[in-house]
Amino acid sequence: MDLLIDLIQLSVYGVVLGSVLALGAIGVSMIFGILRFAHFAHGDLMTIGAYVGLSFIMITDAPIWWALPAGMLGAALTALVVDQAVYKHIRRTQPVILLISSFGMALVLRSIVQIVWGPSVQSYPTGIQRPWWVWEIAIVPTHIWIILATIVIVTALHLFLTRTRIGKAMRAMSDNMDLALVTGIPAERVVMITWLIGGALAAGAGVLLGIDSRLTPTMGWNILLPVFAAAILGGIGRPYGAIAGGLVIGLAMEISTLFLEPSYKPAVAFVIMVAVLIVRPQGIFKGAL
Amino acid sequence: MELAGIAAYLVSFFTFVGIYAILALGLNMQWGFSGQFNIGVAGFFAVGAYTSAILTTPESPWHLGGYGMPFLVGIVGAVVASALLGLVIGWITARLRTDYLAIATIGIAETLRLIVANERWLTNGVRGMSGIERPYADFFAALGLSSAMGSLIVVCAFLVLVYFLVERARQSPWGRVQRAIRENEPAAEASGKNIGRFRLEAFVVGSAIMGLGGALYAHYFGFLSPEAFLPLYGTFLVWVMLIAGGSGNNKGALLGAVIIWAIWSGSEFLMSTALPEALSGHAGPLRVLLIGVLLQVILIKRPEGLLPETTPKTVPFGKRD
Amino acid sequence: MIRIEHLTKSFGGIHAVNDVSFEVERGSITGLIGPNGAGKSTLFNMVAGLIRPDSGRVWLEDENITGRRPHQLFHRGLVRTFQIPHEFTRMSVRENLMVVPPAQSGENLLQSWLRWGKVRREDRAVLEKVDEVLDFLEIGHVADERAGNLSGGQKKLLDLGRTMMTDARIVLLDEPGAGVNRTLLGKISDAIRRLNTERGYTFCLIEHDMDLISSLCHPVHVMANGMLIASGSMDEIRNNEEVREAYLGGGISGRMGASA
Amino acid sequence: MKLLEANGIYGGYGGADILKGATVQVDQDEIVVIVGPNGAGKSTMMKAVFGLLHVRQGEVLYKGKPITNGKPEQMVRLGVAYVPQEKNVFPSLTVEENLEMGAFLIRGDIRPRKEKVYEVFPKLRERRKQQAGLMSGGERQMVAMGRALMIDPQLLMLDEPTAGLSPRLIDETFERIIRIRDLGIGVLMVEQNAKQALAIADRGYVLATGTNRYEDTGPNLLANREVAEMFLGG
Repeated sequence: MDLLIDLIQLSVYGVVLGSVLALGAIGVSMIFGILRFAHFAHGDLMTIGAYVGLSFIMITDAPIWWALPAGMLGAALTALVVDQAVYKHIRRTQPVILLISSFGMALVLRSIVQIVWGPSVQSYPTGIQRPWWVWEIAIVPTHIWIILATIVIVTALHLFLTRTRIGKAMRAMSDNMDLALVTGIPAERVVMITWLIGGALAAGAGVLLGIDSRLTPTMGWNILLPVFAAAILGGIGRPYGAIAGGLVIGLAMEISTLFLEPSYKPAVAFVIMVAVLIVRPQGIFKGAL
Repeated sequence: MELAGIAAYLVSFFTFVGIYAILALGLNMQWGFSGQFNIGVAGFFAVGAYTSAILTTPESPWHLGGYGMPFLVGIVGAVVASALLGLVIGWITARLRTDYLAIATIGIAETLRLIVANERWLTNGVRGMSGIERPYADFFAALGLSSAMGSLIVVCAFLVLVYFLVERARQSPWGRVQRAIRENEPAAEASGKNIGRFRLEAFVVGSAIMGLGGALYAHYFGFLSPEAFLPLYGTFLVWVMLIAGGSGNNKGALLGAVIIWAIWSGSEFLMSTALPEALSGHAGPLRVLLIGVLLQVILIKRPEGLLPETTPKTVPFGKRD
Repeated sequence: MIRIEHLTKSFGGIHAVNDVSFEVERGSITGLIGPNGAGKSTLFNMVAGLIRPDSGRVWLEDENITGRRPHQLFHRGLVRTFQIPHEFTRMSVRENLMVVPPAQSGENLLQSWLRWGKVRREDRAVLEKVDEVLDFLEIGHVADERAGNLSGGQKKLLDLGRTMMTDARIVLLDEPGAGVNRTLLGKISDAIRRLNTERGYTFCLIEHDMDLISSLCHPVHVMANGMLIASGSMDEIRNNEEVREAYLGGGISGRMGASA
Repeated sequence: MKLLEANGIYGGYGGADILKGATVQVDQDEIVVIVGPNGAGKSTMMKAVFGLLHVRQGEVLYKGKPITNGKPEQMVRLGVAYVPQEKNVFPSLTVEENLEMGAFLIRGDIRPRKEKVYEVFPKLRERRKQQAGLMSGGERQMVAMGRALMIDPQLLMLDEPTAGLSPRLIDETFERIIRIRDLGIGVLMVEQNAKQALAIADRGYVLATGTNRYEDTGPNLLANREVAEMFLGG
């Protein structure tokens, strides 16, 4: 009985973590779909988003949830600047050069975070969280809000991709870059918008993660591996798969704490990812942008 | 600074350069020759370092050990352990495309770091392993040399050996096949080459060399903790060295190690003296920023590095007109 | 020498190759022609071990080689070239050829480290062979050039040169004349003929250039819609009404499948 | 003034030139077909005209204005639409979305344009919510041509529009191309089904090894014994 309660309790945590991972993985997947490389600085974009959001509510004294749009804007602009300053110039070379560059960019972003906000641990003023008890399961209000925020962001993204001209153009580019070019779709503009959205989603993940736990300069890097695992599980380049991937990885990571040290959570994500790569190098879920 | 201080600094400087040059040569084997993307260098580095440390240290209540093996056994153990790790990873990732290999290697490196940090029975966790000796110190003392100087000589000796092996590998038919596979896989396969075998060999040998670098580091530094194997030190600097120097070119790997380590350690000195007070607390991140930006500049302006890859002198006699 | 038996391959329900059988005789230059999408390349790729057939067999002498990987076929004496030349881009022309010879002891890393003298001796022998091949193909003047900088026709010659670096005597040529100018085309077809008559090579080639086919190949097999529709000498083929229809289009139904 | 002129074009994919002085001209209201053996440079010529390939020498004129080595986007703005040979639809997008992508550069209401395409291809209206990737080859070809028509082009360039289609669908496709021409659109296409294509063509070019060999009206080329020989050599 206790085990069952533990399991349900951990599942709740798993869905919360999975929401955060999904937001990150969608961005990774979208960037891969259009630019064809694994973006290693994605975790650090999350970190930037979390800190910008925190600064915004600290400075303006706004309610905590205002951190979400503020952080998303900050990270979206950061991603755009990084792309225009660096990635743009090496986009025509091999994708692997972009991979190396983004690995370096991860460290650049992290050191900027350390310089601007300092190395110490910070946290969002969530106040005292009094959990609601459902049966013997504790449900913390912020967790509900995190899941709701994720649903809102994902729905907005879905509407953007399926209803707007530019969203459809993004899907078209990820389908077939050459055809998009001869159709007259302005590739550079679509790439810029991809970075804005990818950055915003990363920040969404970062702020929610920051609200759920604490902020450190390495928070994004530490969660990058599970994010990649979620993106690969969902079939990299396929954002809707990334949502499912995020939930599976999130649940697996939390439930693993029943029998493993919690610090091994990222390793659990990694093991699942390797298993997926061995069995199905294309990822598990089928779908498309 | 006094002369003796400068001399001591230079000894330590070149010892680090030597260790990093060994790592860069190992990476060159994997990336430069064979085109395999490993950003988990820190993992192989760590396995080598801890293996040698555990094999050679006297008994300690804090971690596995007490075998008290000789130095060379530690080195061999480190090489074998990291080669085995390379074998397993290379075998798993053989069929994967570059991006997945990158993610998988960083995953294994981070997982190893978690193990090192958490399995205290094995490594004493974050408190680290201390008291790793320089078993060659007595020998050099007998020659009237300091143990630091001894470390430099030992590291240089291994560096010469590694350079010799890697450069010969590059010039050999084996290296030729590696480059052929990197350039055009279907054509290499149509030329009868077993691509899987060659790939794996380059990955394993590269991993073994990284393990050797780890072991030398352990004995020189005398203390190991998970901190040393953060991706920044263990992987990122090595990559910047190879890219800056010129991947595919072993001399480039050496040159990159010297230049980047000079910038890296020089920036520490510079920032400790020249930084305005308001920023003095940020010297660490500023240095990382500097190297990170440097990498971007190299990738944009000179992606083939300072010394681009050259064609090995395959012609021992000149029949050409 | 090569016997193809009832090879069949479908992609997404469409028969790219449909029950094709024929034989490549020892010492022949066998041509394979047909309109785009006839299934020639698919057939080729099945023989060369890049695509697994749905059914049917490929025999080399008396050995069943169906589904063998290209590097395994190589060691049984069967090599191929590519429609688009596959050079080792950033390696010199000379190195491109030096890669090929099998069983170089220096391909073993330990041998390279420990027995450098032997490795170098072998390399010298390989080099002599390389120079001979370069002379034969008359591309010695670009020996130190990066292969990526060669013209399309020179790359085709280099591709042919790679097959000459082996002991293989059966060569599959995928459109040796595609995108090559007249002068070089003459050189290529000359090289093929000389390899055939002077050195006993057996060739099977796909080609669209009818001049090349009619001057070199006997017999010629014609494919359309994934099926073999005619075989014989070039003259017989030329007077075959079905072939004429297939090439000019219109008459043949269900012209579907993978493009050539 | 010709709608499109590409005169004495030299170019290729790096390395040696594939096109060696080829020339193609198209008027309004005419179907122009390029035929010739494989490797003759037919598709290469289309790409060179559309700015997908570097033209090393020669000039491309649109309504008398030079557009040599223009960007594809620029060509679309001028009213030139191009349908590549393979992979010419966005598979994960619906039919309707594919059409909308065709009109990406058009400001304002695109519904009348969609209606116009649905009139030419009524089947697409029925299938407008279907993913293009799940459609048959013939239907995909309709989507691709419909997508190109969305810019209301004055010139439509088709690279082997009947490749991989069954004879019945080939006939249908050619009929549709005639209807498109009758809308006042110039059509330039490359075809392997030379006989049928020449039969509907107003003019035709025979290309071989990157240069023009023959140029005449479609029926005349069809009747030309030498042209027929070219496909079988000799």
